[in-house]
Amino acid sequence: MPRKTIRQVITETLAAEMRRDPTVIVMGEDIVGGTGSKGQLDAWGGPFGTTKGLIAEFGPERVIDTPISEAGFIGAATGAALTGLRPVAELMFSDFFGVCFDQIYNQAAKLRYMFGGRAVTPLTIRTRYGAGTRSASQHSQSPYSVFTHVPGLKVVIPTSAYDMKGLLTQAIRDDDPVVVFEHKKMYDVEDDVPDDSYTIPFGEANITHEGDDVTIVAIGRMVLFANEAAAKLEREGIGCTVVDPRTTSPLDEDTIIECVEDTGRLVVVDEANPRCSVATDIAALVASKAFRALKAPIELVTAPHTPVPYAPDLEDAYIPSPEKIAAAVRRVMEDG
Amino acid sequence: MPRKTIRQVITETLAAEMRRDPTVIVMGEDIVGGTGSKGQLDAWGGPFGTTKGLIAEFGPERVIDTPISEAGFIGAATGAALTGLRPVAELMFSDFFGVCFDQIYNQAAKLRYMFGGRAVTPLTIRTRYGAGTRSASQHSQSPYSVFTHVPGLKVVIPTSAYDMKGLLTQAIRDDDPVVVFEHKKMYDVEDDVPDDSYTIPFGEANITHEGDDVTIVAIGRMVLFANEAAAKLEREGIGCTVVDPRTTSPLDEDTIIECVEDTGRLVVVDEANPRCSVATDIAALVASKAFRALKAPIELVTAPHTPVPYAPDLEDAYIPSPEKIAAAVRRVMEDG
Amino acid sequence: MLQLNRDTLIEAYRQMRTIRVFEDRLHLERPRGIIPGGVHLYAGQEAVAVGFCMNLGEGDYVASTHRGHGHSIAKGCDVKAMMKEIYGRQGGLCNAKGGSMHIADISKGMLGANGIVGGGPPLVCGAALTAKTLKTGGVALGFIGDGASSQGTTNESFNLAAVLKLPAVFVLEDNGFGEGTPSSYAVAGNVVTRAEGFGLRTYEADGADFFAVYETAAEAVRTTRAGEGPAFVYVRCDRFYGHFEGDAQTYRGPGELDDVRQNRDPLSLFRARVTEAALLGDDRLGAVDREVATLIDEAVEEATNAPKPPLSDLTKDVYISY
Amino acid sequence: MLQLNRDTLIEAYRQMRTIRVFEDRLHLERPRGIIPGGVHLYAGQEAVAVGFCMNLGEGDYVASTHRGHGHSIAKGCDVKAMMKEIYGRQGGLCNAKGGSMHIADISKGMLGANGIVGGGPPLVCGAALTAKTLKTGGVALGFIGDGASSQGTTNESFNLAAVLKLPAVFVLEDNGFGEGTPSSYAVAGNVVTRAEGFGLRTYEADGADFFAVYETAAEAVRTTRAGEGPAFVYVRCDRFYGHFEGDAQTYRGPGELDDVRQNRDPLSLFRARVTEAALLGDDRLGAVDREVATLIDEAVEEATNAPKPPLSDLTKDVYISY
Ligand SMILES: Cc1ncc(C[n+]2csc(CCOP(=O)(O)OP(=O)(O)O)c2C)c(N)n1
Ligand SMILES: Cc1ncc(C[n+]2csc(CCOP(=O)(O)OP(=O)(O)O)c2C)c(N)n1
Ligand SMILES: [Mg+2]
Ligand SMILES: [Mg+2]
Repeated sequence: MPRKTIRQVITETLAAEMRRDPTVIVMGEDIVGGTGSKGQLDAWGGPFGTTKGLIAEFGPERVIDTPISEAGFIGAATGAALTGLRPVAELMFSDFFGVCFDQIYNQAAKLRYMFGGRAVTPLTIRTRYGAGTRSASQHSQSPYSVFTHVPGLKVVIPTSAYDMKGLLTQAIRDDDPVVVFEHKKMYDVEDDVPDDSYTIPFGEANITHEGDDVTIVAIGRMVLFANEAAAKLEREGIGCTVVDPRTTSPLDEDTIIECVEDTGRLVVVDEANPRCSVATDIAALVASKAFRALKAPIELVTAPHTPVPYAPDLEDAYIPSPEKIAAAVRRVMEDG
Repeated sequence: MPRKTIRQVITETLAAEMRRDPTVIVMGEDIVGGTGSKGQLDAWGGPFGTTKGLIAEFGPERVIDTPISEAGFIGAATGAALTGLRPVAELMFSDFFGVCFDQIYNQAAKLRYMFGGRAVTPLTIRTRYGAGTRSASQHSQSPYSVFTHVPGLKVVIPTSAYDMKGLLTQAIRDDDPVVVFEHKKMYDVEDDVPDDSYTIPFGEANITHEGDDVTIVAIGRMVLFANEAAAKLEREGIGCTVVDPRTTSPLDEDTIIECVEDTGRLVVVDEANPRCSVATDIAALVASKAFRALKAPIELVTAPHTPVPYAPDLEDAYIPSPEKIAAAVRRVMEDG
Repeated sequence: MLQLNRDTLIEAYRQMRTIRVFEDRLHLERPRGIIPGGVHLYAGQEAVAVGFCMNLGEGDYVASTHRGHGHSIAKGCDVKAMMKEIYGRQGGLCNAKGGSMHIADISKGMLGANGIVGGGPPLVCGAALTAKTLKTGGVALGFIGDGASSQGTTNESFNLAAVLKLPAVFVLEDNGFGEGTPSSYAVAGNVVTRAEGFGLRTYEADGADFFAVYETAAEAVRTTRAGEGPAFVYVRCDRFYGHFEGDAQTYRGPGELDDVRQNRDPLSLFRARVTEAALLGDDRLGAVDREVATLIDEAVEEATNAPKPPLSDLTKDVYISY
Repeated sequence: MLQLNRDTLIEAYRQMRTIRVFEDRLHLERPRGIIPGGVHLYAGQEAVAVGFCMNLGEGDYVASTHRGHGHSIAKGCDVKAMMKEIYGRQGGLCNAKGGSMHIADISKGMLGANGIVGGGPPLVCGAALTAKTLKTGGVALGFIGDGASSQGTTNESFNLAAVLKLPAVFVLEDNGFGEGTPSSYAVAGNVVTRAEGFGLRTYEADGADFFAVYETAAEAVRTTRAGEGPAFVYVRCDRFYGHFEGDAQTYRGPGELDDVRQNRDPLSLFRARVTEAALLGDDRLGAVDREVATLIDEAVEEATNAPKPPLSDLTKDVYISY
């Protein structure tokens, strides 16, 4: 099977879905780059090159560079979805949700419900999250808990190229509004990805490591760190099951509960801020639905309650590390 | 001691702080009403009359009707706070945070941190939340978890007139950005309130009912419902301690933990949507820091994962009720 | 005016009259306590909704505001289902989930009232983008209040529509107030100049005069449909009731409201014009009045008696699949 | 031009030169891997920052953009502390918390670069509101990119400033591009017309010409300070480097960049003008060049050698009290 990076797979998936369905369009800021200029078209393909090449195949009617107006164009994508297109809008960084969230959470997410089920909004929003790029407080956040909080949205956080292809394909074909989070530091993650299209259903977690002692539920990039920690702990004789929920809304509660019932211990790892987070959501789920299985307090390994700092050492200290995850696992092992 | 409603106390507190400190200003949409019209000034005093009378005493330079531009005027309040004023901005309904959240979460909340501690942003945002007014999906929400998630913000949810006065006074005098949530159905809540000014420190929970069997942590209007449930359960022989955190950021973790250590059982009540909520936040806190004290699974009583519906019966079913709270308490009693 | 045949005139009158009676009736019913939620009434602005929507077809779209009853009726929403919606009953156009502020019927091209001021214009761009991309020949039209002209989304949408050359028409209904705040205070400068600055083709019309609105609408819609890019129409008009039911309108000057009701009532002006020109007689118009009265009576009656939605509806229609 | 005395001219040149050398140097240093984060360089637009900020005093405010080095230097931020900030070191102007995109010094009236396009204009309104409310006589000035003109916040701020008659000046620096997208594509219509529509007093100046900028700035700031309400200035200018360091600028036409660098360099043009007019000689200017070179050398040297911040800083300064 061919090896592909997450970056490649995104472009490939967008192209495949655009070929398959003429109502699929993509839009965003500089997703082409150079539209209307005297220089080269496709100068950017987005700031991470994920949409590069689409303009050549699909043209400016379906690959649309927008003005810097997230509320305007994400709202337009919503309105287009409501009336027969299947738009994929790119919110360059999820940190920018604050300028356009009304169109996402009060409009796209709620139209179907408010209209009594008589509306369909097949909108996909692709966006980026995550710290580690030395980009400071307004370009490094992971606000997926805010999206997960909102009824009507589906929230997808793929952690491998294989998953990205299956989940992004599902997102585009899905008739509900879906937000796909891409980690800025994971575009070069590479794995085996079939050339043919496939979908991965939402709400099905993936077990990326197996072990009997502790369940680690990790979100996004933290799945990679949790796997690293689990490999290390295995050599120490501690067995970890690492659960990658893949989608936080819907959340695969069953798999999480089953794993905790098997291991009796839970560590949740989330690179977002700690309050009212996906980490607390999963901890609360287990504390209410798998309480009897727990042998030890739940450990949460998260960023601190601070913005993301600029200086590299500070930023590295901000992000949960494999070491911190391993330490938390050891604590729950000692604790019961 | 004089009895006052929450509505009265808000106006009284704003007036008192404006008298005390000439840098305090208030601004928002129709907080006066009729500014620049041929009719009466102060025609509205805000949609709930909470700012009525201020214009007469303090004039249009300090009581400012703004255009319908939440990002613009809340950002302006932030900029004013940064440069020497102490603005109190009113976001008419917290449901509207989606049009202005960037100025709140990326600007006001982070300026001090991003600028290395060399900025002070004494901004207060007053806003409204809560279901029950038959106002449907975009005027009935309780998005305080989103604000609580954000480092740099303080989040205050008063549940009595006495608390409103002390907490709002503290909010205005506080040098950090503070968001005060007022429940639309609680403006007529009345209790004893001294005429003189006082502050209630943030991060100090209030125990509104005492009992040995179960701890109920409730947020906002749910404190009233929890007290109702506790009174009823007392007659059934079940003792409840009701904890009103009063502020969700900072959160009085100690009091919550102590109460759970005393009772061994926890029910969390929150009228917001259930995912990544203040309810899950508190449940996670207890599951990680007071796990050994727990005798039964944590119960969460929240709204469902749906927008707020319009029809009265549906909306009533959406909101947690004293009955649902009591049922949850009985479940944790049976469970361990 | 003379270009409109009698059937069209009757249709225009029927629609304006339907809106008027619908709103007048809600004004009376609201204090009785059976209608659960608040309503923002459109009475006084009828010529705008009808004048524009009569220039639209089935394949065209409208996005509305919190003051959406008039736009909804004019765009062909079922009046009885609207009434049931406002009453929060089964058979409501949105299954009693949305109420007054979220009335919509996508099958009619009515993309919804909107509780968010400025929420609609981006959706208009989207519907116009669909029309352009799928080459349906449709246009999308957004009604915008004077207050909403201050919202960032409105101006973002103007620019976006112009950049993408979308078949979109933005109709700014300046009824003098956003809640209790006059547009003369809250809207600086000149909105028509702004729209020009955003590259929109601009028009103006007097909202009390159905014929002026209709003609301007025809021109704005025609040019937009022909691919000339997005248009903007400024319409000065007046609302007869308060911002919401219960608003005492004390922000109005003495006599202001009487004056408006007497001299700027689009229905009276329409009636006077068509009867003076002997295009329609009081008999034809009176017959419409009676039909409309019956329709609204029945709508209220049926809504009052309709069953409430089952509790199981609470968790329905959040997602298509989850 | 003749109104400016030699000291002022020297000062203008020194500041423009400082910005230029600061940015040129970052362009060289960035690939070496010691600077942790990205930088958006201001080279080419120096006359705008300096022309405006020389018309401001200590009590005046500036809010900037992601491309903030020039504005910061012109508003009096310490160049060495700025360099340390960009290097992420102790002694950084923001204690290494903010980096290039958040450089600020409130004590100098510099309210911050901003990572959010359109984030600044509301803050400008706020600072102007402080000046107005406390009657300080100050003005607040916001730099805005052409791309930022499409953001809702920008237009909301125009209206808000006009409604409240704030002492605010908005300077739109149209450098032809927002990232790789030309303003001729993404900005529909005419931004000066827009600003007029929002009730702002409008001005225009050529950003390559320091003297034109300075005079326009003087007039805009003077009238605003005098209480005539908010102003808007459109400045056409050019950036010499890519949007960020690493941007190959392939969206530019062949020869476009050479042409700009050759014919629209504000420093060369300034130098030519003052030497031709015999106001300053190459000796005076050369002395400034040497002083600036030394300053920037020292700044880089000190930044490179400055210690990293202690890990305890991570959780500091989130709140004043918590
Ligand atoms: C984002 C947002 N801000 C504020 C409100 C509250 N609000 C509802 S209607 C209204 C006034 C709107 O005025 P205008 O656009 O002129 O419409 P009109 O009511 O006159 O039809 C306001 C402020 C809201 N619903 N949404
Ligand atoms: C809200 C928001 N949207 C998008 C971006 C990404 N972005 C950063 S700079 C930029 C271009 C800004 O263009 P312009 O305003 O012309 O400023 P210039 O870079 O030319 O100085 C964009 C799109 C952002 N930082 N914030
Ligand atoms: Mg209005
Ligand atoms: Mg630019």
